[in-house]
Amino acid sequence: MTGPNSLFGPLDPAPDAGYVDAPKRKGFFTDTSVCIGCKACEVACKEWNDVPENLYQMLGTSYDNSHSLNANQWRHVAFIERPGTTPAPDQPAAAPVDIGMPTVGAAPSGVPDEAKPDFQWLMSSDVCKHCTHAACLDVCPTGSLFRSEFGTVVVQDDICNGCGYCVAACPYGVIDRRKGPEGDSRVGIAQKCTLCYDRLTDNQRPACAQACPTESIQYGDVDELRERASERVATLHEQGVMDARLYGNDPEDGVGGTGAFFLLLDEPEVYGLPPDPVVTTKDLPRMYQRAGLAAAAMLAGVAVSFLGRRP
Amino acid sequence: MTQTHDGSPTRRRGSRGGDRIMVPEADFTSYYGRAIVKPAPWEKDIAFYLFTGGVAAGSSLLAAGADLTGRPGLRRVARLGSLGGLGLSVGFLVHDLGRPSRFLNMLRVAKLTSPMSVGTWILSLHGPFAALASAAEVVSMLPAGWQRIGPLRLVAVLGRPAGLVGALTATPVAAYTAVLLADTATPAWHSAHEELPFVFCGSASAASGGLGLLGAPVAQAGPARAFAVGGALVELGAERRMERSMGLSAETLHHGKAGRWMRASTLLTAGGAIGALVGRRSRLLSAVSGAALMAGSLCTRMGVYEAGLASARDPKYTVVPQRERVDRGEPVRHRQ
Amino acid sequence: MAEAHPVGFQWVVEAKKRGARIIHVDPRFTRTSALAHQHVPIRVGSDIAFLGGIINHVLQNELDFREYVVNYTNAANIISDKFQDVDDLDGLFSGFDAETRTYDPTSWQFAQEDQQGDLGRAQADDAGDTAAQRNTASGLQNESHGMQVGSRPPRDETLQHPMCVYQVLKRHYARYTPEVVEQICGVSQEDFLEVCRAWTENSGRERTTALVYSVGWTQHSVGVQYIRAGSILQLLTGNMGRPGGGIMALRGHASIQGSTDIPTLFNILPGYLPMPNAEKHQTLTDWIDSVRNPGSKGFWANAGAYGINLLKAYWGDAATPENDFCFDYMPRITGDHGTYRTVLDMIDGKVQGYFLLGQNPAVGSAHGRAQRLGMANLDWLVVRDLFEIESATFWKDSPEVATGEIVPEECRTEVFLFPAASHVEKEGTFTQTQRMLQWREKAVEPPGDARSELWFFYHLGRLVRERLAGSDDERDRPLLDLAWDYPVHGNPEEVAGGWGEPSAEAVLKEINGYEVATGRPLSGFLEMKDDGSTLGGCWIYSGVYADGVNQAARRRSRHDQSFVAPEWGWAWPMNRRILYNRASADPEGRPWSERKAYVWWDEDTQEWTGHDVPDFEKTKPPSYRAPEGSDGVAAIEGIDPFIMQGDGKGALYAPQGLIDGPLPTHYEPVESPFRNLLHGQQGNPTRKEYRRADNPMNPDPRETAAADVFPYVFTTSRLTEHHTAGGMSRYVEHLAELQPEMFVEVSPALAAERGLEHMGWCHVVTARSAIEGRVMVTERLRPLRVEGRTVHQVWMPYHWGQGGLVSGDSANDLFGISLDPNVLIQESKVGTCDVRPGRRPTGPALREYVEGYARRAGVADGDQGPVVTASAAAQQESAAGQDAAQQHSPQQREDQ
Amino acid sequence: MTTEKAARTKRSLLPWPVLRQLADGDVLGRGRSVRSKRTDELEPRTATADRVAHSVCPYCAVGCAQKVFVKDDKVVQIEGNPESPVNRGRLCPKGSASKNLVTSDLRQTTVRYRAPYATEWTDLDLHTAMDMVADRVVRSRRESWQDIDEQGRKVRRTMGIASLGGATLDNEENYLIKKLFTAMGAIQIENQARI
Repeated sequence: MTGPNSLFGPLDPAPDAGYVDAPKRKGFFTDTSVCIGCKACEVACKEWNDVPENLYQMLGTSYDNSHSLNANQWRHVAFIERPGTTPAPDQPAAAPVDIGMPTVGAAPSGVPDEAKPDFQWLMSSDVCKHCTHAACLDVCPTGSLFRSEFGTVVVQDDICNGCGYCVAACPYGVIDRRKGPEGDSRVGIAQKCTLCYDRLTDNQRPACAQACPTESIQYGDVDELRERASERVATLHEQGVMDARLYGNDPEDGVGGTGAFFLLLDEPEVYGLPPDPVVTTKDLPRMYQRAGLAAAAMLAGVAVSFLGRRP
Repeated sequence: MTQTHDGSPTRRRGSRGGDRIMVPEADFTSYYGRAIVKPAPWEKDIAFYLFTGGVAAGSSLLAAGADLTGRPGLRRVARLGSLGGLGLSVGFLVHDLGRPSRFLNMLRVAKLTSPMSVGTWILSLHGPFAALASAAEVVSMLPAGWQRIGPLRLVAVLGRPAGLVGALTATPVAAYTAVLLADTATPAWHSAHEELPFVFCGSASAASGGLGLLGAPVAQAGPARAFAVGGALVELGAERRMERSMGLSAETLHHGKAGRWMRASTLLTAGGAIGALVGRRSRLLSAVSGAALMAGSLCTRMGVYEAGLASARDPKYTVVPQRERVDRGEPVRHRQ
Repeated sequence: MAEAHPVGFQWVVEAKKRGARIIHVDPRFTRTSALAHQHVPIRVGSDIAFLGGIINHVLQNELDFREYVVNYTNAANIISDKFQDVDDLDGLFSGFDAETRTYDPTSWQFAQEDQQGDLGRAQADDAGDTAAQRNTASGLQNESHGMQVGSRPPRDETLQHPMCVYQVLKRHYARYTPEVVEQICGVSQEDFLEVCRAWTENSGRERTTALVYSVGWTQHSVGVQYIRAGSILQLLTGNMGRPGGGIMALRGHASIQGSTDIPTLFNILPGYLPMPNAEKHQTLTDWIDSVRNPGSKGFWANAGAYGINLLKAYWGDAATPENDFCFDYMPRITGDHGTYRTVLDMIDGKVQGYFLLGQNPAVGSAHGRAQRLGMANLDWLVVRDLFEIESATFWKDSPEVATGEIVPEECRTEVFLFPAASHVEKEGTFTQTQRMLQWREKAVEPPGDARSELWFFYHLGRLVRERLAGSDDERDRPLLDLAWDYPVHGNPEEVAGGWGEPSAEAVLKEINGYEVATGRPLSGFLEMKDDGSTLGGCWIYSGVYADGVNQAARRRSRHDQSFVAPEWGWAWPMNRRILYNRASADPEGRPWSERKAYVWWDEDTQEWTGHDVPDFEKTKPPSYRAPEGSDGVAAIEGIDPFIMQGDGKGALYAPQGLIDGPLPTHYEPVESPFRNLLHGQQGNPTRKEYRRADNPMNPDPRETAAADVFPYVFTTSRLTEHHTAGGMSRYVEHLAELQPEMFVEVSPALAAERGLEHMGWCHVVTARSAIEGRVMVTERLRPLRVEGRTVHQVWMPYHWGQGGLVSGDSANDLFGISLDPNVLIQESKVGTCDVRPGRRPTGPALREYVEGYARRAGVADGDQGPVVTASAAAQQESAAGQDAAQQHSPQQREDQ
Repeated sequence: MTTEKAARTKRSLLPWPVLRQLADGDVLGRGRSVRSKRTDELEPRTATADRVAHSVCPYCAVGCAQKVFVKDDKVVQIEGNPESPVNRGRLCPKGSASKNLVTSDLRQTTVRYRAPYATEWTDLDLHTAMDMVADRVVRSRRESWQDIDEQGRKVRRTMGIASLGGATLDNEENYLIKKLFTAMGAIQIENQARI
């Protein structure tokens, strides 16, 4: 049932969307500290969901040739080649050189060959966050995007009319309208990860989590995953990996916490994630209020324009 | 800016000071400069719709006023403007869908959280009445003999009440489009949510008033002139305010395509308003001013539209404000 | 491992989560390095120096697992005092014949207790013609025979005797200090010692260390010795035959293990029986004895049964004791008939027909140009594949068509491209990399005219036999007498028309073996008889159909069985999951430690038991000692875990079986910008070379200033997103898009040196070809300091060709043909090259460009300079160690 | 999910979602009320498949177990088998692309033939092609037969026919290949294992 936190704040989304006795909320915990960038998730997703090819173009951005999450890419593995975070004391931080990549393509850094910085190759499989407060769902004018009983956010291909509103609403840039290939049955409609809704109805795991060789993508009850994630961060901190942090796990955050959350080894924006996303509908009451005021002013304006004038 | 970051997630954390007011341009990190939020997939149609919808709404108001105050010339222009605006609006809206044949799916649900759904219902309410009023105007233009044909006569009779209902539902049509844009993750739109309704309502008033100036006899155009000038002032004023509250993404209103549109908008709107004021005796000057105001309104819509897209394409506008919040220790959290 | 075997890597990640330390030694920073605790960049081709350094660290600090080493390895064996090591002979071992570039291994042998006698019969047999062994890839005793040394060499279990293996080993590796490792490998001493520490601290009673290599290790002119070096280290640290230990080859094709077990290789027959050799195996007895090795310990003693069961499986009723089970029907090999020799023969017009079975040598084999020119000079070519691969279309769109070397209108090769059935469209077994057979069920019918190889070869055999029916030519007897009667099934129409699908299960049953009279499947190779009453096509697979049950089809859930999971599939031999697992218990048969318990002797039941099937006679107690004069199985003592070895011991030192020496020693790759720091002998002196103008190798660095023509080192490997030559990935949308273009990875420093722009084009040049790709400038590649100067390494994936959804130049075109002498595998993981910005020339200009390089480097005529570069004195002294009586058969010069 | 529970999660039968929004406790139209009939009836292909074949991944040699789901004699899904002790249900990108591999439109399904000196392919009937290959094998074998080698040793073989391949083939297939070639006297039979 709709409640005080329906637009912002901690919430169990399935009951909010009218489900009675819904199963526990399901989600992903993507632990990027064990991601090997194999892209099995990308392929398994495409195979299961009949997602067509995205683009055949080498991008030169390390091993990422999938570019981003989009209508033809429901999982996207980011690759970041990161030089040591602590440059040698006598070396100023290398000035960024624009050759298209973070370090790939950087000009000779002046660091002597013998000095081996703590180079890192970060990989992370990004996916729809299945937000607690999902802007895409809320702005959808057809009810195509809906909250499933598992608390996930799913597009109904048979309903969507391709208005594209969800695309602009998503604070993570996940959902997109499919542009091609020609002849594909879902061209023109919004597409994104469904958390394999059909598989979930049969107690199967989403295709990406099923395939992931290293359990970087873990599927399960969000409550339990959140606990597991906190433990994992604690373990990594004990091991001295102080960069480890969780992203999207806080039900108090701008989107009420995400159903798919992450353990990252750097700031979110390094991975192409917004550092502090807020669901746009949080401000919706205020927007309506301002619009009402403006509308009233306009009405008043027209009245004033006519008043006191003789034809 | 965009070139600097095209494909290069630069990291200059070390240089970030705590007391800066503006973030130096290069001082943020991204993933190869790729966009975080996606630009709305809407074509220019949607900007045109913002304009035609505004014209339709404002015209509907003017038409009702003219009808009530006995300004048939103004009424005619306004009612036809309303009809034309509506027709074009629906056309643009449908055309911009990925699946135009599924347009009616909009009426499947009524979602308060979706400005598009709300707008659809508003339009669904406003449209028939405004259209009916316009139809009455068309009937009045027919040869007298025809006007006596039963159904047409009914239309003519219903013209005024329909026009009044249409007028009452018109301002939401003009205002909701601001919420439509603001209720997105597009930085330049969302950050403008306080003032954008005023900009859009002002713009709609200026454009519809401009249409009145353009089409109505000078003698009957007074209210349109007042409405247009008032709208133009509100628009210009609200736009300045809006830029202040938008923060970083305000710069998208000054760069590139959006910058050109916005500069044109200011010139045309201000010029149109001045022209409207000084040319109150001149049919020609009134018409030119009216056209300028309409053009200015269109430019505003184009400018806001382009600024939004530009702000979505450059991750800076998404990252920097959020990063600053976080670094200030003020991330958005619900805690009550 | 994360790159090419991501799913296997889950176990590494799991180990890491449980506290294992992961070290990745690789020329470049890969996906594996990304998850490792430590990445150690190394110069390509210097692995023996690196491993030798660790061995030295172990020996100098006495960090070996002494009880294991003394009891289970040949550390205590005493070597003949005629043996001279590389340090004495400038990089050669004793017994070198510069003429044939091979060794006479007589002086390498273990000393004899009976000083009167000559070498044991077994040894004499094996100290044979190594030049011939090199040609027939039989030096290793046909892949897995183990050393056929006499069963009881003299030993000094105190390990103090100066000629005991332990001491010889210690002297051999004494020069491999951390400083030398740093100089040769470009690995800092700090990094190197870190690896040494990790390895040794994690080995012993309580812990084991696993060595995992991918088969790029085999693609070196010293490939076998790489793996030998790993074996020595794992034996010294007591990691063999124990859980969590061992050496695992991560093989790259679904059944590449199976295709050596049941080989389609020229030199062996199923079960690693040697292909009969015209020189050595004129009679059945010769053949059997060469495997059986009378006088040696171990299970090869039953080779007679294995061989006769195979002959019986081949020729059925026609094979009788009277006709030596049709042994005479076997064709004989006489030399090198390997794939590279054959391709050169094709160029020379000596081969008429060629079958390519799910193989794409136009992209996947070294020296692609030679491959394609060879194919263009055949009478007919049959390609069987899922897609229209490059090897099927060389006549119309290969790079040689562009250069004008192949003109379609002038190319006579007739090409048949048969569509093949995929893995879900046929049933059968794959043998995965841990020797486990897994049965696949057929899911659907193959599309259109696609058929299995089983169908193709069964019917090809049928048609050929039909054409020869009635022939009274003796040469046709082997075909006409062939047991070629397999039940068929499938589509009833096809079956009725005589084109049914043969039953893979029936073939598997034949492979397993059965009693001829009753048809009862054998339960294992111990049931094989040498009298013709049983038959079986592959003795090591015997048991896979035990009790008439397809054991490879077992799929008991991992949740319902032990961690060893013995009831999932079937592993040869006899479903043992860890080979030589007797070594997981101490000499008394007790587990080395509680946490590493695996197989042990149960005093109560008086038998071996544990988590796995014991790789030992079940009831032979640890205390068993062989009676004097025994051999074969009876000679295996209770403390001899390595039951396939002639002395039952793990071979730290290999007196036989290796063409290039009893101990791994560092040689530079055939193409290297560096001189061998350790010896005058630059490269492997015994490597197999084909010196001809169409196979030029880049120059020896000592030869001329021309070495500067190819200043960089390059290597190749796989990307996760693609599969080998791309035949199963470049044609698949969901894979092709993930890595859509050929690229070349270079360090920022090299990019600066050569003016390469990230994502711009560059081309890489060798004396064979020039290929182009996009430049990927990345710090994942780092220049190394080697022998006091900086060396740049270039890396390329090798998945592209002109076909498929995504195309590009093939990295294998860059390599020449130069082979490991033991197994005839090419050196295709290291070479020298030049890298230049921009695209390569096209058309005939490409050949001119490449030939210009070859001319400048002085190798245009195919002569790279001498192979043997050890000092003349050393050569002389080494040769003096030869057995004067040893006669070598003349060899073709060009064929060495 | 039990039927009863399904009834509670699925939509009510009111004909218009707007009405359901009010009736289903989903005023904002987020979940239960806006589901389509198709959504309610959705089932995974893995559940509707006619049969499942147990298979093994055809790419590398790790030996990952696969389940091949078949519907109407077409492969509709291939995924890892969670019961396998080798891969525990997991697959790499290549293994995950297996369905794409076997159902690809690019696969050859007819025999293609390139005559000597031809510049294009032509199609051949499968059985004709088999006959032609058999003819060539017989001919090449005869023409390049050696009873003895140049040193007079008995070799009884042909050096005119070579073969390469088999590392992705089944053991049974390799067995027949080696058996037939050996009986034929063809010895240049090689494999990826040498490469």
